[in-house]
Amino acid sequence: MSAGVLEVRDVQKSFGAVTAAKDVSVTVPQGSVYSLIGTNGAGKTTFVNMVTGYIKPDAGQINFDGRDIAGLAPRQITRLGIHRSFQIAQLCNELTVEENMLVAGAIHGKTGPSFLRRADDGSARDRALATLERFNIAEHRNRLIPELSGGVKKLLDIAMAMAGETQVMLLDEPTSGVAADEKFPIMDLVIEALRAEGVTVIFVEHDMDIVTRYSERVLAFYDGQIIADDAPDEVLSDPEVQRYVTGGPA
Amino acid sequence: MMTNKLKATAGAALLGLGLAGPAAAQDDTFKVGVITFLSGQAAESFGVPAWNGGKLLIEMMNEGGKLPAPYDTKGFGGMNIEFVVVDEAGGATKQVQEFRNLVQREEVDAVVGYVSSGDCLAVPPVADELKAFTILYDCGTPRVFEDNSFEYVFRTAAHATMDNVSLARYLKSRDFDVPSYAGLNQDYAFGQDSWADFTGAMEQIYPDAEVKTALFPKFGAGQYGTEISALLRERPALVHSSNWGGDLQGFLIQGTARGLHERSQIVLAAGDHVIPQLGNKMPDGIFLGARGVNGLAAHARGGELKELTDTMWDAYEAEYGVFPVQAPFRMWQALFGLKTAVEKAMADNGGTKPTDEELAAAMKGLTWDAPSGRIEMALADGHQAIQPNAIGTTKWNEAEGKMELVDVEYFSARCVNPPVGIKATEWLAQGFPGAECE
Amino acid sequence: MRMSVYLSAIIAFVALAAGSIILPDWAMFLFAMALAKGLVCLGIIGMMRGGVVSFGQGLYYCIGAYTATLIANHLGVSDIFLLTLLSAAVCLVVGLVFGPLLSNYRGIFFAMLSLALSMVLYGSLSKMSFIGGTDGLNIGAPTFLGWAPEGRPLQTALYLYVVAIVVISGTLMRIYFDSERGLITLATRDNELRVEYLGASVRNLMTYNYVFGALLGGIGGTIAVLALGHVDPEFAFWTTSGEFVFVAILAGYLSVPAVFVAAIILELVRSFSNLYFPNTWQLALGIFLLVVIVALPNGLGSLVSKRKENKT
Amino acid sequence: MDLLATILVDGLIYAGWLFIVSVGLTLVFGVLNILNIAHGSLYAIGAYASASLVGAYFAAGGNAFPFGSYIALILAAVLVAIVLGPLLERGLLRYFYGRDEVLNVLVTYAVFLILEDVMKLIWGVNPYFVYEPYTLLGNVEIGPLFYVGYDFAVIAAAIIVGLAVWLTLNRTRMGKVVLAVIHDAEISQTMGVNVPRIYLGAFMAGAFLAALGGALTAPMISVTPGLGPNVIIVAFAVVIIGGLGSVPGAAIGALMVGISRAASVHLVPEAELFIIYFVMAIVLMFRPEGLFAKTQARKI
Repeated sequence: MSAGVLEVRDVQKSFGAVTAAKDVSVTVPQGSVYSLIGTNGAGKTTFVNMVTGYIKPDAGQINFDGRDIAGLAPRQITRLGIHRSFQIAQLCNELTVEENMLVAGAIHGKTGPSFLRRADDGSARDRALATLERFNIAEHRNRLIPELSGGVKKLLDIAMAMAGETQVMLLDEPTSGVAADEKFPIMDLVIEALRAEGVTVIFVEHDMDIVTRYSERVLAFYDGQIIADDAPDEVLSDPEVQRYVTGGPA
Repeated sequence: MMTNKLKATAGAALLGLGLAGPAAAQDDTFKVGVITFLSGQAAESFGVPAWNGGKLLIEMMNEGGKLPAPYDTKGFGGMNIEFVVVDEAGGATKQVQEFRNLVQREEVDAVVGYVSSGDCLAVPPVADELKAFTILYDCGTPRVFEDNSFEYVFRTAAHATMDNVSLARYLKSRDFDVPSYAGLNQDYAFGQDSWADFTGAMEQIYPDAEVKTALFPKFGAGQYGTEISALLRERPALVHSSNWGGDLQGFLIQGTARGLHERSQIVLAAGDHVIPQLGNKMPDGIFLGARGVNGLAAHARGGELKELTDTMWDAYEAEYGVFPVQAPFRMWQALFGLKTAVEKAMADNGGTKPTDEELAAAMKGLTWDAPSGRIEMALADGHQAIQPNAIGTTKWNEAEGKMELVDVEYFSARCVNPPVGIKATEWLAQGFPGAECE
Repeated sequence: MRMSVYLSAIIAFVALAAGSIILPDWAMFLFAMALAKGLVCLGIIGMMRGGVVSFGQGLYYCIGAYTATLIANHLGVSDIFLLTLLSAAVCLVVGLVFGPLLSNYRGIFFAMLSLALSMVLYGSLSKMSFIGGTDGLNIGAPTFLGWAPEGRPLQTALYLYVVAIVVISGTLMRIYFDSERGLITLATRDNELRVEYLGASVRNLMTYNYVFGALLGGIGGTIAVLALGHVDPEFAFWTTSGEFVFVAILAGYLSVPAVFVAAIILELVRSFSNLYFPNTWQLALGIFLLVVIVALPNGLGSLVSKRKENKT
Repeated sequence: MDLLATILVDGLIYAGWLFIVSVGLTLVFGVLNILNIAHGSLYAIGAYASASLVGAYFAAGGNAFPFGSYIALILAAVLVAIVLGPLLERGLLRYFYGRDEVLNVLVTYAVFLILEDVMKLIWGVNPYFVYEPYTLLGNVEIGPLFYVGYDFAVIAAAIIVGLAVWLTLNRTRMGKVVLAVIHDAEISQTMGVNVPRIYLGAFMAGAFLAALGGALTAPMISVTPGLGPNVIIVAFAVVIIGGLGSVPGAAIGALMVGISRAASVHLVPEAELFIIYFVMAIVLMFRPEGLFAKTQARKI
């Protein structure tokens, strides 16, 4: 098995009577861009949560780099290079944008976080600033989180996840809560940055325009199962997908 | 990084705020720092009545001529008595701090205080360090002077050992049969020590009596249902308790409602002070002491101290509408002692206000009369008092509507207190060597 | 930047040390006690930065005090440096035992479990009549590397000792708060999930903060008992711990010196209300508390720290 | 009588009283998210109020119908709730909703300090006694032991209180609204629930239950200063053991505390002082949220 491949095999998960994942299997090669579609409750976020350790699957394997990571803690999975963003951006509201970025930088520093080294010493700030600039949000660096627009929050959320060495990035609805005219610019920025580093991308999305434009392959979820796994055009023209997911021909 | 400096300045400003203490007392006044419970559990039983009695006595002394000789002179050797009162509630830590404040900030001439044994252990080393004349007026633990010796600290009341020795002696002298007994004491040092003293005395006087159970409900528990069940089940001939205040009242109310006093003889080491409150709810036939010849036992005693006792008794009853129980008696004996010591020191130094050293020298080994009898600073090299004790039996006087103490037996100080040079626990264990009983 | 921390440490030391000359005896004692208690509160501040508040810091205050007392009374050690070290070591061990356990708890549950632990200690000590039970124990005056002062020199030496410890621990904690781990702790208070998903162990952070709190609590307790000369189980009672929390809230978690200022203010307020309102000092203290909470929701530190506002 | 049965009866009597106090504490926490230290003061005020009211009842010739004193007891608790409930909730606590839990504990600690002295200013330090209601119901003989009938009346009162609270919450419209507020006050507000009124109501109910606990205890103790602090810490243990905000949890917690305390008094009297904290620490170690609290997964 080659490096950087994420392989999900026969994963099951149910919450009481609700089945959130049933026989979910998929192999995501390194450097590819996948999107996940499906109605609310179809199992997309459960998929992301299982891969990133928030939820432990009832059964099945999740292999990354040839190692089963199912059931590991989020921080252990993160340490392996699998990062994620959140539907609702997870930021520290009492800290500034720059400080949020410094937190991410401190955790991913080469020697691990220190008790003595200042969090805001020169080189750390330079690195944080560079990342913020890459995502075009450096101008907001001294503002507190609640003052930011939805789009900036989303970008910061992703930028923080990118602070470490990233091999796989799972984006949970990167454009939800973002103004309509910002969606494409944000996706342009994010996908470009991730591809530039050869990162595998898996994103959850409801907007089919975004799905067709950015993903190489689409996984359609319905009732906890993957009902289609193909290129965007193929999936979106699949009658089953049209019936259960998109609600009509695209 | 200006912040540190800013705060240092703020701190300095605060300093200035707190520094201006009141001026020292004048030469014609004698300032006493008084520490007693004004809040919490011990306020009602000890702190407040003691200070009520103390305030009354200081007023009487300041007026002069209100008391029989030798206490008929004004104030302390002519000096007017002033006082500052501090609440004893809050624990020993707080008391050590307050003690320093009283001595160093308020510049009192003497400190009179402490009901709690913990405070009585914590304060003396500081008193000696500051060379501040201090009277412990109430607390019970023998450890104060048995574990240490102090130059400037005096306790004008006998320690608690005599309370329980007297109870055991009372049982014996009344030929009370004790095949078995049990205890219910508050779960803190005074309760634990009292039980240890009582069992120690009983082992000597009733060597065959069996201990059924020793219960230690939480201090301030209020509800004794479970404990009373345990006592009823065990059926001891005798139930000992050193409880006081609300804990004692609650225990008696709940115990009598369930017939505990009919099944077992109840003996109380310090029970007199609940009589005014409980009235006829206090069952007849309970054996109790007052930690000294205090309250009803003092009133019933008569003898040569009758005039002094009656003067204080009547004044207290007139002022507060209730008769004085043990706490004011102990405050009185402290203040009478202090007056005697001050005047003795002034007689020695030519009539000026005595220093702490002169006071300590005068107090050492002093003997004086108080409503509770003759107080002798006999132990701990003249720093620890011994005093007579009394035990009686409760009896409700229906005609007059008040509780009386009958079959009172008085024990001389040397009968129920250990002699010089032996620790209380050893004295008990060795069978009261050197006890002088009539 | 780091230089300014050292500089303010030196200024703080000089300012506080000046107290040994200008303060009257009673005030110097009051300050020494307040600073010792401030050390305990500094430990709570460390935890507060991570979003939890211990209502049982009396546990370490008490363990520190009893350790010093028992060692002094039974092994004859009176050297203040040695006593502090030994008590701190004991508290370190206990903190390492309970830290990993408590690091799983948040909010009111952390508060209550820490309270329960200190109350178990309180209950146990109250029962141990061979070490004084509820009456507690006395401890003699400390010596300083063989020097055994008395009277004012003793008080001065003790005061300077606590000032030195306060400045050293305050500086170390400031460095820690400003460090990478310090910032991550602050982020944890805000959003634990984010921190876990960045790859840091929140439990590990919490454990460290708890252990630091244990150490500071033990050192505070040791100094307090040496100044007071007496320890009893009340050191572990919940009202003692509650007072520490009060100081921590009064100070806020933004500034280190604010902790010690808050501790001194509380001691002064209590001491004077005790004297001037002996019958209603609790009322006075309660009103003072409410006023502080209403007027300074982020603590005294917010008066001087600009962290809440934009830094441009 | 069998030792086990004695422990059970003693534990039940203690649990009954404790449950009444604790359920009020847990209710206030559930709705207002405030762990109220002043709950103990409300208990003490309830005891004082009932002592005064029952005293007044007998002074006004209540001897003709002594059972009326039970009405006076309950009335005292109602009075405390009506007077202090709005005063504390509207006048103070509402300014702290949504603030840090621990800060709120401190606010109520301040209230506790203030009320301790206020009680002293109103009732002084002398004890109050009202034992008439305690002895009215006679004695009950169980095996070789006497129990006071009143003890069992308190158990009955606890059962009634428990059922009433549970039924109100789960079987009435108002209860459903309260549960909705407990679940999410903000959403309830947008759905037209008068949240402030629910908060006030819940706090008054909590204050009533605290005061009722005190009022029912008053006849068997002497009402003196310092009652509150002893009660609050035990009630805390109960609700922490049972799970904050849970009514059945308060019941189980009270039973566990009552019975383990009784067992300790009869079997190992040395352990009585800390058995409660010990049980609490053990429960928290294995069930961090208490026995009955629901653990909620956070949506991300």
